[in-house]
Amino acid sequence: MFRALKLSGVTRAPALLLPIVALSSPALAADAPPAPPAIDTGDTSWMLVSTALVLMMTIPGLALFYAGMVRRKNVLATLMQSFAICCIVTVVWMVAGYSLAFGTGTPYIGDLSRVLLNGIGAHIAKGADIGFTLGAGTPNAVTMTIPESVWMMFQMTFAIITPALIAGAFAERMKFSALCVFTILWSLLVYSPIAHWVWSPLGWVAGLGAIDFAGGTVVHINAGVAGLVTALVLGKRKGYGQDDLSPFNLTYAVIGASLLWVGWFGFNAGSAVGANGRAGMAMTTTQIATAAAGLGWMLAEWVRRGKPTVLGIISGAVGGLVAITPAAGFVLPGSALIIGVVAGVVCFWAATSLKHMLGYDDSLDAFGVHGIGGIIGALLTGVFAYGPLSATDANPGGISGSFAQFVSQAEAVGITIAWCAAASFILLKIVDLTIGLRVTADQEEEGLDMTLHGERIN
Amino acid sequence: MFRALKLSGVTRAPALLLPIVALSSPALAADAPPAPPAIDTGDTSWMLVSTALVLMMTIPGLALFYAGMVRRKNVLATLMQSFAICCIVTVVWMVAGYSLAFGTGTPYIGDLSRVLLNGIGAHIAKGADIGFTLGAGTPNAVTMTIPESVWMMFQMTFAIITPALIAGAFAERMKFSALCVFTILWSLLVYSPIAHWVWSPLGWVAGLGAIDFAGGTVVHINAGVAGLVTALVLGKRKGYGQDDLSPFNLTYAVIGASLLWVGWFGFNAGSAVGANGRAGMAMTTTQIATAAAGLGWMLAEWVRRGKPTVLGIISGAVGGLVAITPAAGFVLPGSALIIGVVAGVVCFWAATSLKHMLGYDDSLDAFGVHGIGGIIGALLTGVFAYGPLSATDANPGGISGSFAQFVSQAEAVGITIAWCAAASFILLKIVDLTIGLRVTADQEEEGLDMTLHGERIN
Amino acid sequence: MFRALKLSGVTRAPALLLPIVALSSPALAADAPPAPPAIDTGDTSWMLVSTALVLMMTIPGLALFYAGMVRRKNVLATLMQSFAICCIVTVVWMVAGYSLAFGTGTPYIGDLSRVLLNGIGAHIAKGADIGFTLGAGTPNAVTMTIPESVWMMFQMTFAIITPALIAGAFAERMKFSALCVFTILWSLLVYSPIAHWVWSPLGWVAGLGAIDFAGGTVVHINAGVAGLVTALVLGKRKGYGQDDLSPFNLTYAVIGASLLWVGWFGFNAGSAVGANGRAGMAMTTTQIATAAAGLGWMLAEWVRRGKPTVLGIISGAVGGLVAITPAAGFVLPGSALIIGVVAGVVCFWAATSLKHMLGYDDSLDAFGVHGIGGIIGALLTGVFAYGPLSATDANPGGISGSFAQFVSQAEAVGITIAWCAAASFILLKIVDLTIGLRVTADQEEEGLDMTLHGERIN
Amino acid sequence: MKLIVAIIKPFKLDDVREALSALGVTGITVTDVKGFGRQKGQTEIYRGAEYQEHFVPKSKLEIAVPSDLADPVMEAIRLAANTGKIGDGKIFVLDVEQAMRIRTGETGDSAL
Amino acid sequence: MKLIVAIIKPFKLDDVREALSALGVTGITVTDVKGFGRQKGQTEIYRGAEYQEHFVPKSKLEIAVPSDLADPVMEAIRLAANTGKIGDGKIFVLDVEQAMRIRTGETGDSAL
Amino acid sequence: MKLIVAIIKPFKLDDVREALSALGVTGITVTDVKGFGRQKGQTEIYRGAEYQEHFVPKSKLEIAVPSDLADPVMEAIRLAANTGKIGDGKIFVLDVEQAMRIRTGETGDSAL
Ligand SMILES: Nc1ncnc2c1ncn2[C@@H]1O[C@H](COP(=O)(O)OP(=O)(O)O)[C@@H](O)[C@H]1O
Ligand SMILES: Nc1ncnc2c1ncn2[C@@H]1O[C@H](COP(=O)(O)OP(=O)(O)O)[C@@H](O)[C@H]1O
Ligand SMILES: Nc1ncnc2c1ncn2[C@@H]1O[C@H](COP(=O)(O)OP(=O)(O)O)[C@@H](O)[C@H]1O
Repeated sequence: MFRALKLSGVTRAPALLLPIVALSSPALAADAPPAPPAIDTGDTSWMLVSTALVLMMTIPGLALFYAGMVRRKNVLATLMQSFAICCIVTVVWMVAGYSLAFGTGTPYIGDLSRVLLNGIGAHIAKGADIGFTLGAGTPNAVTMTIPESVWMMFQMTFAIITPALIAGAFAERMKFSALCVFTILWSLLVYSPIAHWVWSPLGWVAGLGAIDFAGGTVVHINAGVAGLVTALVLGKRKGYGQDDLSPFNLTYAVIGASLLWVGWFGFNAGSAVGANGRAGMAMTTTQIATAAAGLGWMLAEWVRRGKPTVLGIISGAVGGLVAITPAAGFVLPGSALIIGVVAGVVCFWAATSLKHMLGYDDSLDAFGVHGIGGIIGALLTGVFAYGPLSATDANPGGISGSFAQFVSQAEAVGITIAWCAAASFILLKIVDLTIGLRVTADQEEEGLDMTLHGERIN
Repeated sequence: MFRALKLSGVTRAPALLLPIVALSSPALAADAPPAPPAIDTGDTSWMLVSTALVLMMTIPGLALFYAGMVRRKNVLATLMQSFAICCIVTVVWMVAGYSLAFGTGTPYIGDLSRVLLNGIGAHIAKGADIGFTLGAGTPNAVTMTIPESVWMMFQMTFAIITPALIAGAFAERMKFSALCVFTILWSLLVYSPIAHWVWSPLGWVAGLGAIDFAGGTVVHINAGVAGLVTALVLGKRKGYGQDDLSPFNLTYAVIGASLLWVGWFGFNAGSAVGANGRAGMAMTTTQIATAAAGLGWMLAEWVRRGKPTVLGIISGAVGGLVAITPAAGFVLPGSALIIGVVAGVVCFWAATSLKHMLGYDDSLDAFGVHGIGGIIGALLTGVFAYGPLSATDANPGGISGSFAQFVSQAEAVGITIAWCAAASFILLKIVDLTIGLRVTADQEEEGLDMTLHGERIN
Repeated sequence: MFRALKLSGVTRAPALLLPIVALSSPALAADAPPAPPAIDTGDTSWMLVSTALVLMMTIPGLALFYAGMVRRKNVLATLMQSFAICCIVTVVWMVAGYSLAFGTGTPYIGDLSRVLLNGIGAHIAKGADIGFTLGAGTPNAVTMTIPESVWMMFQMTFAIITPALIAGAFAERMKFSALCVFTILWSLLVYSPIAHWVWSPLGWVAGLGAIDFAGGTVVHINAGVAGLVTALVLGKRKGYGQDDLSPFNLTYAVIGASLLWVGWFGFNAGSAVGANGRAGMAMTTTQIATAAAGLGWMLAEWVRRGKPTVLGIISGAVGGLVAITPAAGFVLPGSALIIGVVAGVVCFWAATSLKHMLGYDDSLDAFGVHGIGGIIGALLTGVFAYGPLSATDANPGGISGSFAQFVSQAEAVGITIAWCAAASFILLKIVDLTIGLRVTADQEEEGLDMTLHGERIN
Repeated sequence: MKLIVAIIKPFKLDDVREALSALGVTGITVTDVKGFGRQKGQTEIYRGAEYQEHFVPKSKLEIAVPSDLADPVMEAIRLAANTGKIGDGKIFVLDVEQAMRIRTGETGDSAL
Repeated sequence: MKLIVAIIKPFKLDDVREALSALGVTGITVTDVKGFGRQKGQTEIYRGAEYQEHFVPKSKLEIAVPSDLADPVMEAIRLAANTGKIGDGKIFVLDVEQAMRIRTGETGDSAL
Repeated sequence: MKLIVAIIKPFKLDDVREALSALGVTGITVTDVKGFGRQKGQTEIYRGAEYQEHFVPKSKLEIAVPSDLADPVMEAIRLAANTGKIGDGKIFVLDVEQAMRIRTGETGDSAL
């Protein structure tokens, strides 16, 4: 009975957690409550590193990627957005976000057991360490070989980067105070719930059978859609389509994209939650899809515009990183290549054609790259998933691509879009009505660096 | 007897080493000399990474953090300072510094057994590896699960960053030749002795009962005080308080601060000397204190000056990193939050008010951020230390905050300040009298890039 | 018999693989085919990290190092070169390069068993992982404690950086389309074969007895020589020796060199293929040689030109990194110091005197630093190798420096130079005759950023 | 011939360029400058050190025109660059004695 | 009206601005320029390639003033910018035929 | 005295400087400027947004010379800066009423 439950639990649990379940299943299969599991230093080492890598994705990675695409007068303000979001979400996550996302709770939301990270240090037992059990006490519990503090930190870096990604959509025109308030609200009311639905072993979206290796829905579709809504609510930048809004210094964007790439190894290979073959495979597919997408965008641009651009190749690479995220641990290298090429070409089209057709000003293409790339990846994961990569003793077939899986993926995508769009819209309106979302026309003209922060690049 | 000695040894040893002691205590407790311990690949992996992360803190982290705050004409010279210090200290450490700091020796100084790293490779025994024993042969010996070469390298990166931090105080006006000579002398005569006092299991300051998880005294107070002395001896920059000394490009400072943050995970979580729960907790408190301090400074500035600045939030974050350093593995997340907020606000006050009140020109606030932040952290560690986090079988209570502990902390702070200030002053005077400390007025005006190095940013 | 064969296999195998052989030799020595070895999570963790570090060396490390040395009008194009090469080689390696280099095959070339990475995921066996055996089925087979996907990824990052290094020689004047085609051809026809000769356990150059810890020949001499040939075939930049070709912003170069240094820990210490004492020693020698070489170049310049420059110290450091690469795991710290000083001074001479004497325009000294540094390192490895560091049960003497070893090293150097020079020359001529190698004079004058990519730094 | 020197707000540059093109002006030389005038700069604060920035970024245009075009050009600039707010800038007219096109050696009005 | 064009050492800019403000000058336009003159540039060396930098950084000030202020302004600049060392710079005086304030359309001296 | 204002292609700067030095000119002030003229700028594309860059980078030289040197200087610039291609630039000559060397207070031709 337990086995059967377990089995279905495995099928439905976020794929992210599969290998751990597998590794620990002999212990779990026993009737008696298992002894507290020990940590594995190799796995813990890799997860500590992955945490550092994912933090590096936001600061300085994303900060530079975005700052490199704005005009000189907004470079520092754009850096400030990523850095401040990093600080704010850290505190929000510590106060309540982690508990809401990963506390056991119900299928719809976690609980308050870890508010202020209460008890997070309990895994240290006189110099030895206990591995973390996610959803402890439920039949779907997942036991890990790393301590809870490391799991919490790893997840924190995901919670940080998601709102920071949104900032690409409202660059060069949002009030800093509005950004602060919106970030707090959005993190608690949009990010934490969706993370719980998808990644908690009892989350209701996980229960629908969708798989998401490292956060295609929770992070990228979520951020992309919130970005789109923000761009629509805020309206276009002054001079959009007329003035020269060209980037000040793409060097920063190249550094940023490169650090995103390197850091993404922590994001994707780290989502194996251990230093094992699955991490190696996730790193492999990540590398291949990213390269393929960079080349895809570059070639599409070369054909369509006559020149390959550096902004193009790095944008494509980021699109590829996004698209492979939900698939990384489930697909073979050949599939990664296809996912990458598709992501590169389609994101190119989204950022250069779709955006102009629809007429919104998503300044740095948070939606065009993260939203679209995330959707491509989530759907293609349902097509290309290769069973043996996620096969375990308990689930010897693993998860394979199929029409049914594709439908599950589409459901998860739809749910994420719907909740995120609606909640983001309401939050933005609240902030707008209270403290106002957008800077004044004069501030926008003079630049946010001087007017909001009193600083500038000399 | 051995146990008793061991126990008191534990209480007084640098907390940094506690978990290792714990892990290896069964072996140590035996009467016969223990068999040479094997290394743990997971722990070794994490320490290799931590070494890389701490090196990244200096180059390019600190180099950029500082270079982003100077005027255009001094950017390259400021980068040069960090880079050259990195090279110089590497050689100094290899020749004698490591041996003086971590050779067994006496409570006051190490020995010469590791001069030129003599014997450092002996841990490789036909393809297998022996873990390092610090203070081998003494009753307080601490056995590690990593090879000595890794321990030596990890410590080298600390020895590198400390003098590099001082450079913030004398930016834009010190002769490069003076910097080279001062670095060599200071590293041997100030850094190595203090490191031995605090971190050697027989060091006399460790024996006073003070705890310092990752170097609040040895690194930050030490560098901050040396910086203050240097700023006083050198005098103010030309035009200080009158001319526009505003930073050329704060983008560099933001990259630098971000890499400091990421790299600090190696500094603090690496000071657990293993990939374990204590490393996870140290990473957690580091993240929280840093974010809180960034927000603390930013909000203080917003209230006091009307605008939040990017230089402010990154300075606060660095202040938080400094303050949590001695505390990282000893305190709970809630305490880290408090330490962070206090550090952010007090460092803001130190860098913006205290400095002007006292009238010295600590160009980039080496003292205001590292000195003050380090003192806050060292003292609050004595308040907030939470016993169970450092509890072991041998010392089941762990180290808890108490008035007595606070006093011990204050003693260690006082000793560090006294020795560092006196020795730094004497060394500076010697250098001044021999080769001169300060560039000429013309060189200062034209900028150090061109006049000292014959290069410039185009 | 097997043992004897094994032994000679060890003596001749690329030193890179020695420790692994040692660790696994008991299993291998058995008569029956050994059970598939398990992976070690600590080793796997370190190799995952090393892979990320080596990728970071190319993007953004090398990209910035090079971009910081060109004129403003070519900064983005130079970044583009590294980034595009990273994407292109990823795909080439996945399609055939890895299989040609590390498939068992013959002493001269690998096989096609891993084309499109066919079978690369087979190491994942229901949640557990099998360690990789290089040269499986041959008597020289080398068994590792990491899964094949990690080995393949680690090696991919080497395959990426090598052609990216060449770009330093042709900066500011090569057509982007030519670069793309040349990279594909060179990677398949020069890099993969040489990697096989030197690093496959059956490679014929390995069989000559030369040792190369982390790629002095395969990576650095190879790239340096290809760079020299390219510089000669392309001719000098317009205005070379007359116009002001001085760097736009050396800040980028300092960031780049720093990240190269940090990332090189993955390159060299990662070449121990495990988190062990040998990795620690390789990290130690890397650090010391790099610092010594930085100081060596700086002091030579100070004496000869009157000023120490930041471009000098970073160039020296890179020269030291190159020179220690083949030696890293074989030499003691004192030898590393000597290798570093020699590399710093000789590379200074090569880049500042030799180049001008011979009159080629190796824009960013790909040959002067990587070619010369690599040769110094390869030869001195034969002088300074210290036996006990590579001693194993099977080969208790390890590999020691000797005249015979020096000759073996020289042979390997000569073979690499000969093949690389000839093949590179032919490939360049083919590309020149078909699509053309060099931009037009007008394009060169206006800058590659605008003319090739339609972008620029504002 | 006259040399019209106009100091304007940077973001008005495109408007002015278009207005002048419409008038038939075929050449403009633009410089990024810093202006000190009635419009005051801002206070910047770096770690508590206040820097009164006295200068604000401006664009300087130099346009050589045949003498009869001087007045219409001035008027066109005024109309295009005007925001009605302080700091809009100035126009100065200087006399040009001679002009030459480097490419052809032409001189006088035809060199413009 | 006159246009005073002064090329000075960059670090003297604040002194000159203050001296001119004291004289009642209400507007200055400043450009970062590179000067070639008696003061020689430096030799830069990048990996052994020597670049003789012939130019040194200077600040160029342009100040339009009523004709009668031209001499006092020149004098004030001279006093404030003088260091006695080579490279102190030059002052040139040009005639301005017309001036206009963009914001108001005022012309002549009152436009300054 | 005359002020020769020349707008040239940036990469011709060194040639022109040498040509002028040969003529005995002892001072030049150079500004990086953006030019709009017959030579059109390029189209830049950033993520599908096309920006027509109307301006091309140019160098502006200002050279004050005794009146009799004006013509030879113009000629020398023309010869040195000419590539025969569009965008080579212009030379304008303005009258200078007065000149002063800040270091010495010398005025007139001897100030140059
Ligand atoms: N007398 C002057 N000489 C030279 N430039 C001037 C003069 N007066 C103003 N300017 C330039 O014009 C700009 C705008 O002048 P300002 O006095 O701020 O506004 P407004 O012209 O609207 O009164 C200044 O920033 C400065 O660059
Ligand atoms: N004839 C000139 N025309 C234009 N600018 C000049 C002229 N002579 C000098 N300058 C400018 O004045 C600056 C200072 O001149 P320089 O000859 O170096 O010193 P000094 O004026 O003290 O003799 C030069 O760098 C240049 O910018
Ligand atoms: N009437 C003008 N006034 C001011 N500057 C001009 C004028 N005409 C041209 N220029 C400057 O000269 C440069 C070259 O002019 P352009 O018309 O492109 O080429 P050409 O002089 O060869 O016909 C322009 O980029 C601009 O900077």
